[in-house]
Amino acid sequence: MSQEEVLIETKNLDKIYGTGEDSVLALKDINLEIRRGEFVCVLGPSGCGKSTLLKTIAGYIEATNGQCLMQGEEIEGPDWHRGVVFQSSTLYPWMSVKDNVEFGPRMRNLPEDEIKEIQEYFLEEVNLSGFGDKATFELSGGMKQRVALARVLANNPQVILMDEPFGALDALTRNDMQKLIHNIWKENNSTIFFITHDVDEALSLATRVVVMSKRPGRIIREFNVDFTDTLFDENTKFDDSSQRVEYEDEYFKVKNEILDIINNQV
Amino acid sequence: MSQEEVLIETKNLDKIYGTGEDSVLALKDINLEIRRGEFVCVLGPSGCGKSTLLKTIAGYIEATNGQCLMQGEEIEGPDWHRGVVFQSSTLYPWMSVKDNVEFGPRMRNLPEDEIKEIQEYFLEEVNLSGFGDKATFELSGGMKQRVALARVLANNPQVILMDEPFGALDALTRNDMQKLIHNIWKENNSTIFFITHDVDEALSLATRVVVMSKRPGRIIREFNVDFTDTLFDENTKFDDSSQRVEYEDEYFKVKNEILDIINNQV
Amino acid sequence: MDLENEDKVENNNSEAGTEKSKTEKVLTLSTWVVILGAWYIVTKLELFSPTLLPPPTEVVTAFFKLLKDGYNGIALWVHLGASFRRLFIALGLAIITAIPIGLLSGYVSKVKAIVDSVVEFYRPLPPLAYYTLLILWFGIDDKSKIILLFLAAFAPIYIACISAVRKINQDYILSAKSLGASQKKIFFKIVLPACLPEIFTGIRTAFGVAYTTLVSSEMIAATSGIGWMVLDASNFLKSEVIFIGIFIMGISGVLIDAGLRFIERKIVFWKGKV
Amino acid sequence: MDLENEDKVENNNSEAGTEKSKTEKVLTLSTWVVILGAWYIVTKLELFSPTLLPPPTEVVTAFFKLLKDGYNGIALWVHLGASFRRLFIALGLAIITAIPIGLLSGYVSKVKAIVDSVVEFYRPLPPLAYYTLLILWFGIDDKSKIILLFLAAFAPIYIACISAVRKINQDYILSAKSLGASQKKIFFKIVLPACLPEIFTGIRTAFGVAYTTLVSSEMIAATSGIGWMVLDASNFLKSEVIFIGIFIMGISGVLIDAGLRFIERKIVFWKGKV
Amino acid sequence: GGSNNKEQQSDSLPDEINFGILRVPNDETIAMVEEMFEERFGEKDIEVNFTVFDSGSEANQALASGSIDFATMGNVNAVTALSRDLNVEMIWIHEVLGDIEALAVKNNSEINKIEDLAGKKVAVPFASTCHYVLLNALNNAGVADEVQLLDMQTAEIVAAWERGDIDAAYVWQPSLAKLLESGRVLVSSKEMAKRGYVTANVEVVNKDFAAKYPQVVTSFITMLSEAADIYRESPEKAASLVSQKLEITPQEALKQMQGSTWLTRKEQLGENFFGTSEKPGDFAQIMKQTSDFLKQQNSIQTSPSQEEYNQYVNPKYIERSLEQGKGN
Ligand SMILES: Nc1ncnc2c1ncn2[C@@H]1O[C@H](COP(=O)(O)OP(=O)(O)OP(=O)(O)O)[C@@H](O)[C@H]1O
Ligand SMILES: Nc1ncnc2c1ncn2[C@@H]1O[C@H](COP(=O)(O)OP(=O)(O)OP(=O)(O)O)[C@@H](O)[C@H]1O
Ligand SMILES: [Mg+2]
Ligand SMILES: [Mg+2]
Repeated sequence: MSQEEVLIETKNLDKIYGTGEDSVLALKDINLEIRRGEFVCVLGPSGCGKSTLLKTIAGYIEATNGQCLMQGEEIEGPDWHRGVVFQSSTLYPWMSVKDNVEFGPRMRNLPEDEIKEIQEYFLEEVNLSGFGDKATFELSGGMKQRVALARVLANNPQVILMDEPFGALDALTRNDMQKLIHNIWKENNSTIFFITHDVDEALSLATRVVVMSKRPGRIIREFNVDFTDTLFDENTKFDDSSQRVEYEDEYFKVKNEILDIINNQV
Repeated sequence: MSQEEVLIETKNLDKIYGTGEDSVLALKDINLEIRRGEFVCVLGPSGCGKSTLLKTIAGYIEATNGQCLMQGEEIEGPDWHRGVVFQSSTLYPWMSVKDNVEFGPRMRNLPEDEIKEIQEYFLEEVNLSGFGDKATFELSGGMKQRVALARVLANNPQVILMDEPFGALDALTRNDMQKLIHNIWKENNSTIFFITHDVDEALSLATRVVVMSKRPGRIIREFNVDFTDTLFDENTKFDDSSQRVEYEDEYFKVKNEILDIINNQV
Repeated sequence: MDLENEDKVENNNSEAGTEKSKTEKVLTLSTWVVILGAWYIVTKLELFSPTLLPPPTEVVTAFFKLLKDGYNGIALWVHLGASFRRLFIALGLAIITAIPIGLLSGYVSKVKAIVDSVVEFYRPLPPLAYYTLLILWFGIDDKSKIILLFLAAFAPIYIACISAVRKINQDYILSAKSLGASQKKIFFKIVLPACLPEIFTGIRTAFGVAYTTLVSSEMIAATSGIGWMVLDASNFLKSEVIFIGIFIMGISGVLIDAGLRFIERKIVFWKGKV
Repeated sequence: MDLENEDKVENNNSEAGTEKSKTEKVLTLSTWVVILGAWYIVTKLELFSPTLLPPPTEVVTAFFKLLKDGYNGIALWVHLGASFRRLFIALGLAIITAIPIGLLSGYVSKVKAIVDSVVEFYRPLPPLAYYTLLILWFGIDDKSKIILLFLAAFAPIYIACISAVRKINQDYILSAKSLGASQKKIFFKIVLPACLPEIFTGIRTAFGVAYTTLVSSEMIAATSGIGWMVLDASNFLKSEVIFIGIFIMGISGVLIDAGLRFIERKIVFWKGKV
Repeated sequence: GGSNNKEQQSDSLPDEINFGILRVPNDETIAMVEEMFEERFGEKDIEVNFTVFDSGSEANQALASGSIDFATMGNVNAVTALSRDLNVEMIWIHEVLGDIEALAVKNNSEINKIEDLAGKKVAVPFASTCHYVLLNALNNAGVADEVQLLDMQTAEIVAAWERGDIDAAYVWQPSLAKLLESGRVLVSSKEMAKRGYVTANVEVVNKDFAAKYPQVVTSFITMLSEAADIYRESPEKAASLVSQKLEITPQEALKQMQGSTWLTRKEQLGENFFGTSEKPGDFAQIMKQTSDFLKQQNSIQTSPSQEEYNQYVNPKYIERSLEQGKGN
């Protein structure tokens, strides 16, 4: 995997909010690479700068020091090659579900029939075909996030940045959504940068877990993990129970290690 | 434990919201006993009637059919013997933290020095002594819920009803709060009725887990569990790893069973 | 315990939504019946002179006479039409000027710095304070009347626009950018619709403010308009015509607001649902 | 790309809070300097007759003369005092009547059913439409003026109270019940404080509405009051006095609102922080 | 003249008297400047209050509400008062309006006779004596339907005139003088009075008040008469007296005062005006004519009968005043 092309690279990134006495050092010396096909999950205590890092990569804010590159070029603003999914849905309520999904392609002036095709394909992908003409406020929280995902996917971005996309959902819906995002990532071979609070969520989705420290946010540890396929692929069967115990042992080991790191911080 | 006094008892409880075509059958034939000292966790899909059940026990709404008793007497309205903690803090922002905690005892016209004593004791209990003069809006989400808990504890209620009290907290804070509520329950020998979405939360806190069905909410299964002391008591050590594996096996067995029940519903 | 039970009933009521219950409708109706009844009886007993309080019968008679003959030789609907023409021209002007200026002020704080203090200065002023100046500058035609109403209507829409832009969910704009939208498209496809609900509230407020200024605006150099009619009636102590004017204005105010609300529901269908 | 960068700067600005930046302050100041300058130049060039647009110098001279001699033999501060006495008595009356009635209307929908439609009927009416009736009923003293201002101030506070009660977090009340509070204590300890923020907004709106009615209220049979001064000046086309009146009213309106906002911050310190 | 101090106080006295006044240079203003009311009522512990009204319409509202006891107004407003059953009676004519009110047109306009006003904009304060005279003038010329009348107050008329928004205006002094700076008189109330359209500023009093305190009313008329004597003796002195109060120049004041006819008590009791208690004078008929005209214009709902006007125009207090004192 590490042989894949580097899509996003940050070099010695610092971010200071404000100036003078009130300034906040949100990010300190962040060096991170995101390669094509990776599913990077970022964990860290509240206020440690996770969202700040995502916003820098998205191009919404500028780093104070250091560089943030996409495919070797400096990131200078938002761009449709980097799709973003926020915690609370940012679907436009004055547009139907369909129009929301079509928004990106339409902004890029694709031909009308291609737009329609894309929209149908991705609504299908998030299991919402047939909901295209609904108003967004008729949807449940989980459905909204699925439309938001479809809207981003419709642009076929190189990388998808997600800031606690399931944070506002209840535990059961969240489970479904994790399954969905795993499948989409698999099928489309997407690259995903995913912020979460939830250690279990990170472990069950990621190919790499990045743990950040309290303010000022630094990267203190990275774990390469591979529980995701086992967890979500319905075909995976453990040959015997010892294999399963081994797997579970491994899972708990990493989980406890992460929790220890974080707790020792606090 | 089942020899302990029955504090709360519901008999063939039905609750129908509204009338005519728009009516919603929220609860169907609920029979539940809560005994002194129990920690009952209620799990169930969104909209299944968990909050409705809690509100009926609290005395906020009346059951359509059936009875809801406390110590053998019909519940006829809210009462300070049944303390309630809501999902989002209902601290009164125009009162200081101290005044919030003192609210219950003051409403019961206790003498002023006793009120002060109680307030200090319970702020200590939730690790917030020294925060008494703060305004509630200066506190973080977790601290607010701790004050809400102290406020309820200050009334020394027979039973504490909690409706997803940690639902709005982030995963790490939630962990701390679970530890705290466990300790308080242990120390004060409280009786707690606790609604949650989160199977792990239920398993790690409860002495009994009640699983409810989709609408109309019925109780479909109850589990007596005892992971809570093992999980939170820092003195618990497994003698050997096989014992730990056994414990974890048991945990996963119950968890999967619950998830199966719920998922098969949906 | 009784109190508690009563409370539960109330709760159930509010659960049923905000629609008026039957009892409440009856109460509202009774209130007006009682008011009208008291009016009738008091005048029947001749407690007050008809100039102070004309009997309802006299008001009704006068109303039909007005319908037939008009006032000052001008039909009643022409008076109404004249007033509403001024009102709606002013409102229209306010809408087409205040929305761009307001949105721009919300968007570019430098524009706000220029416009805002001027609006904030004149807004709380009683319109009658500067009406004479308007007359001096713009003459006695409808122009100065419309400008007076326009000034009244401008501020609420302008302020609503600024506040709307300020309140826009920034993530709406960020996600539009990440979806590849240009600045111009963001303005027309995101900012404008996102502000529409609040702009509409502003327009309704603007109508209300302009409406309360209606009579003032017809104080000078008018010979038509429902406001002028009331003022002229005051000159001749025709209380019954004053009452008619008040009823007409009260009812048409309520009707127009209902109309605006209807349009609002159609255009800003998502309002309150997000 | 440049646009994007500009945008980032803007974002940073808004991150820094809502305080005006230095540039903006300068712009606001310049706006007024330009307005005053244009005024000065235009009058210097004698483009308009001084009746239409008195030169600023003349306005200033007239102002000092007013300060010294008063208007119509009454000192300027007495005029101001007379107006504000009426205004604050009316506002005070509105506060002590509208808050209980409004809260009750919010609490008990039957009371609302009785009061609401009456308030909703008179509220949009232009005050001048019914002022004559008030004069006929209550005479030409301060009483009818105060009632006019009172009516203007009543509705916003009343409406704010209803809306505040409706918006109360029901869980506030439920938890108070579960903590053992009686109905009466719930009202005074929970409902009243929970409604205070919105009530205060209502009071500020009420002041604004009453203020714009000030001049109307001094139209008839007044011989003092800043509004009367402007009207009298209008009668004699003393434009410079009109200008002075406008400036005084504009500035005192802004000052009083600032004062109300200050009190609000003290009393409802938790507003916007929940 | 002089008030009769020997007069015995058979009737009780009010605590206060409320006057509604107009800001015009008339006998009442002279009396006020001379502080006659304050002194003579004041020495009997009666408080006197003055309320300035911009028009007789406002004075009528104040009378209807019971806020004032006396009011000065144009006779047109006095007609309205009776037609609306206000409990008042007319007791004095301050002045018969003459050149003080006139229809002005621009110097350079083509309008040379009333008929030329067809299609023009003419401003006038509605419900005033000017309004009444103007309507009659237009009616007589047969152009009433072709003229666009605008309801404006005097200040606004001046402004509109200067801006060129109106072609003509029927107003009173001092606004009239401002118009005449660039205009000329087409017809004045003096000429119209000769044609039978007499207008006047009159005093009305609350009937209950008058019945209860007849002596107060009589004294009031005596004072007005004395004030008028000051004018008759020395118009310049009277002008300078009122000019301070009204904040105008003595010249302006004089001009205004001379633009109307001031009547002595005896003249008022002549057959052209009040007449006597036994034989009503012509003014009651003038009032009735005015009333019929206003009714025809739909300005008032009912026109009281001649009999009612004979009652309304009450010479009793003037007669008493004459009985009590010397002079005219
Ligand atoms: N616009 C801003 N201006 C000033 N400080 C900011 C701003 N945005 C964030 N911060 C501060 O920077 C730090 C990092 O914030 P950030 O939102 O990136 O944290 P986070 O890890 O996403 O937190 P959470 O888990 O709560 O979402 C915090 O201390 C925050 O207060
Ligand atoms: N006041 C009400 N009026 C009508 N229906 C209601 C009312 N409150 C709840 N319901 C309905 O009753 C059902 C049960 O609601 P309840 O809030 O008890 O569910 P819940 O299990 O607490 O859900 P959640 O997990 O989302 O909190 C839902 O279908 C809901 O729509
Ligand atoms: Mg974040
Ligand atoms: Mg619930």
